Amino acid sequence: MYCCSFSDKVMDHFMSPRNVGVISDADAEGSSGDPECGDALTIYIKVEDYVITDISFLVFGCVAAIASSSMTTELAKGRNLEEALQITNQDIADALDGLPESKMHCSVLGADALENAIKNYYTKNQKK
Amino acid sequence: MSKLIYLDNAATTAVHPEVVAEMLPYFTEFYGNPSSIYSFAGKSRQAVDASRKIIAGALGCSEKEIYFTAGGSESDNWAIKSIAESYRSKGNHIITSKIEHHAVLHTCEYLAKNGYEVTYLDVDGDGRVRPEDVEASIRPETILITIMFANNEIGTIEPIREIGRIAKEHNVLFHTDAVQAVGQVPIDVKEYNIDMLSASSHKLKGPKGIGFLYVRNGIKLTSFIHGGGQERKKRAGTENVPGIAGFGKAMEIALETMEVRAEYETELRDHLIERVLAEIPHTKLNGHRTDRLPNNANFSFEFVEGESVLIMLDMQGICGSSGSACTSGSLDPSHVLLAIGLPHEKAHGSLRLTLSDETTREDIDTTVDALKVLIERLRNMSPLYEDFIKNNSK
Amino acid sequence: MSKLIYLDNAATTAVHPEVVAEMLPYFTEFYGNPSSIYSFAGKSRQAVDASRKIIAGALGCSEKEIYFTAGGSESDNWAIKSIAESYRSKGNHIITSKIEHHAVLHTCEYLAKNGYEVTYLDVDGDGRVRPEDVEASIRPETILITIMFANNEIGTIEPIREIGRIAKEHNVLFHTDAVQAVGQVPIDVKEYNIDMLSASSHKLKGPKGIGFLYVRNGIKLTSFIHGGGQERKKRAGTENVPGIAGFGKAMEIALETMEVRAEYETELRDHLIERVLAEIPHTKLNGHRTDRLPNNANFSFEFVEGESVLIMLDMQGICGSSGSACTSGSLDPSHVLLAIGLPHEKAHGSLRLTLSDETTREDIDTTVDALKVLIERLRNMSPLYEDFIKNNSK
Ligand SMILES: Cc1ncc(COP(=O)(O)O)c(C=O)c1O
Ligand SMILES: Cc1ncc(COP(=O)(O)O)c(C=O)c1O
Ligand code: FES
Ligand code: FES
Repeated sequence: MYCCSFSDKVMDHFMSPRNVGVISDADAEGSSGDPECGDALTIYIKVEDYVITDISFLVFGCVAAIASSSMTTELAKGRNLEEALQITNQDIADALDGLPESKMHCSVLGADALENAIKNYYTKNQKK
Repeated sequence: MSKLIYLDNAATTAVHPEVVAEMLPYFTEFYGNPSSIYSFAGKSRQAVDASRKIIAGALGCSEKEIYFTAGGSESDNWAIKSIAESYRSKGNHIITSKIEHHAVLHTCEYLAKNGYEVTYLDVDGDGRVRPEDVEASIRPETILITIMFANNEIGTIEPIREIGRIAKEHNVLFHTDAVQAVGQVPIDVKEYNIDMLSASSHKLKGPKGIGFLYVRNGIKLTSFIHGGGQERKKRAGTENVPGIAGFGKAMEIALETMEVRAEYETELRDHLIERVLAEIPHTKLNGHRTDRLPNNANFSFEFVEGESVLIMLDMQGICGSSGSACTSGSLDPSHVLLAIGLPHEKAHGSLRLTLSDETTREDIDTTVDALKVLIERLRNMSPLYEDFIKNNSK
Repeated sequence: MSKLIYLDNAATTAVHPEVVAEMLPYFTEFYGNPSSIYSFAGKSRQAVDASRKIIAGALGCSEKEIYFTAGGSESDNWAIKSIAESYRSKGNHIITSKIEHHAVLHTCEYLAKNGYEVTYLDVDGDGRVRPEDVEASIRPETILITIMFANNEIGTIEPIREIGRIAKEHNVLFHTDAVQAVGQVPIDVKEYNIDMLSASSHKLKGPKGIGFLYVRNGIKLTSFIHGGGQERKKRAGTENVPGIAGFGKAMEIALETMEVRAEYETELRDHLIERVLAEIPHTKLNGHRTDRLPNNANFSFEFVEGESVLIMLDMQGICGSSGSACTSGSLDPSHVLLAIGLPHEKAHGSLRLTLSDETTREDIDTTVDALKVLIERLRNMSPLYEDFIKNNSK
């Protein structure tokens, strides 16, 4: 993939990703990807009253993967869980002013990890 | 942006100013077609002859054994397809390695679909083909061994002399893709028993779009491009006169400077390797430590992904590569790195830096300093690194 | 020697100074490999894209339908071999003409040795393929019609529109070698129903060693050079960036100037033809009188031999050709002249003069004056002429 095929927003989120790191007392986490294939993402969330009050991520992956992970956390922050579940990879790509055709799948990583984190939250809290 | 630091000389090189000067007259002044019979065209013909002479001299072969092509890929395709076709009655088996350039591998795969059998040899952890493996794979129906002179990704130089000897003893033809080696290391085709050799001008400060195939006298060569009588009727098409003249000049310069250059680049490369291995933890050098091209360093940084490293370097005006240029943009990890035994996720985190004699020590130090910071940044956001730290602190 | 009078623009052209200027930055400044991912290489990629866009615009096709090659011969070989391979299950019959360039003829001969059947159509006395012959030769197993756009020796323009229509009606693919026509006459591949078209840069003031093949979307194309992913994985090899940039510029200039140039050259050519036919007896114009390339004149002078004419012209600084450049140096009379019905001895006495827009009226007059004298000299020493005079005076 060529650097010039990325939007300024993608490059911005790649060079200065938001919400990087681990939330040590996270209420839930969710992962997606496979290091074998060159990508892996974990998203951590803190939830209060079904609203995502804090969110962070760790990612191993390409430019698009890093930028879309960062954007995923930006989109999800402050949303209630049901709204956050609605976030699609297309939303993520759109928020980044688009991704090159061959990099669209990288944004799926973000949507999947977020969904997994939320589902894990539900499972944990149902059990209680 | 500050000065460009170009560390991707294995992908392509800047054309040497003297090479451009050599080419220029053939565009607008002596533009005649070398096949024309009037004296004006003699200038063009002489340029082609002179270049061929320089190149033959460089390889220790005769001028009649050099055929100009449009580049390394064409040379590889021609060599392999030609032997396959000409020697079909003798056999249908070809021996190659798992770390060849795609120009060789994809040609072999094409032949494999058309009734040929191909053995892809494994390499050792340093990326070297074992001569004994070559010998053991030879069958009565083997018609060609094609093993590259030096690998384009990890820089490892193959045991060409031994393979040449084995090929000769068993009366099998031996082709080598020397695209990365020509102009970098001394090559004598007779001494090494090389029957065919591919080269490409743009890897040694010559122009793009011109290469050659050396074919030992006596080998049955089919023509790859049919048509006019150029290149002794074997490769039709009006000669790329400026390209050929430029390639000759580039070869001349490469030969003259080879020793000094190799020494300079080796020292700089070793400085790069030492600093990176010492200052960036969880890093591995790929390829043989010493039997490697003077200008090649290839690293795997654990827990990070290569494209991100490249783009971050790019943001600082540093040009490197992960895998070979032709395959970047694909998500498959390099076949070369997998062949030397790297697991997938490590293969994904590789970086190739290839120097030239214009590279300065300062360039290298700037690059290492930048790498240290950005690898740390990427690791700090990597779940793989996080896991590793967790597991190690237990 | 006085000023060079170059009248062999069908063999090759001087590169336009603006084309050289366009190429230069890509040798030493923006030398990156277009496949590399860093921003520096973006300049090279843009140059390739821009050139492809100009060329696609010139032909009325999409950019994805243009594949860069190393020249006209490669394009011809690729087109024909690819169709032969891809459509083998449909059939094995190819239709071409007797006056094609050797890049087409020898490729067809190669295929004929490998299980294909080839029909070589006759042409009329002006060198034109008869569309009804094309139609009559189509069989159920016909997979390809390949007829050149304009002939390189005698300049005749073929009835491409009619052939395109016939090919389409019969659902047979149509390739045209337009190496002599591109940049000289308007071509719209969609309007003419052309499925594949070959071109070469050095015939239109671009550099040597670069060409393209247009391939209509939807046609099954095999790759001619296997390897890296360049040219949508169909033609491997690091792109000849300066060559491609130069070709684009040459095409742009050719398009802009086409109308004015054609008018100028046609007038000059007609002046040449008129003077030669009027002032040198026993001379014939070869090729169609009006349906010919604006810059081509081809004469047969009875009782003399072409090589001698050429060398005498050369002594006066005038560059012409007899037969095509690729075959000159061979003693066989041109297959094209034989195909239009010239007897061997007349075919031997042919001269091709091809103009450019730099050619002046003075150049033409100087050439005709020189020709008059030298043809007379050669005739005066020719036994054929002696016989003729004797027989006529009886
Ligand atoms: C009609 C025609 N076809 C093909 C070619 C071959 O082109 P190139 O020499 O660029 O390979 C030529 C020129 O020599 C030609 O005139
Ligand atoms: C080892 C090797 N072989 C072949 C090639 C192909 O050469 P070219 O791009 O000039 O066709 C390359 C360079 O890309 C190479 O490194
Ligand atoms: S995350 Fe796999 S390519 Fe982008
Ligand atoms: S006399 Fe010289 S070629 Fe026939």
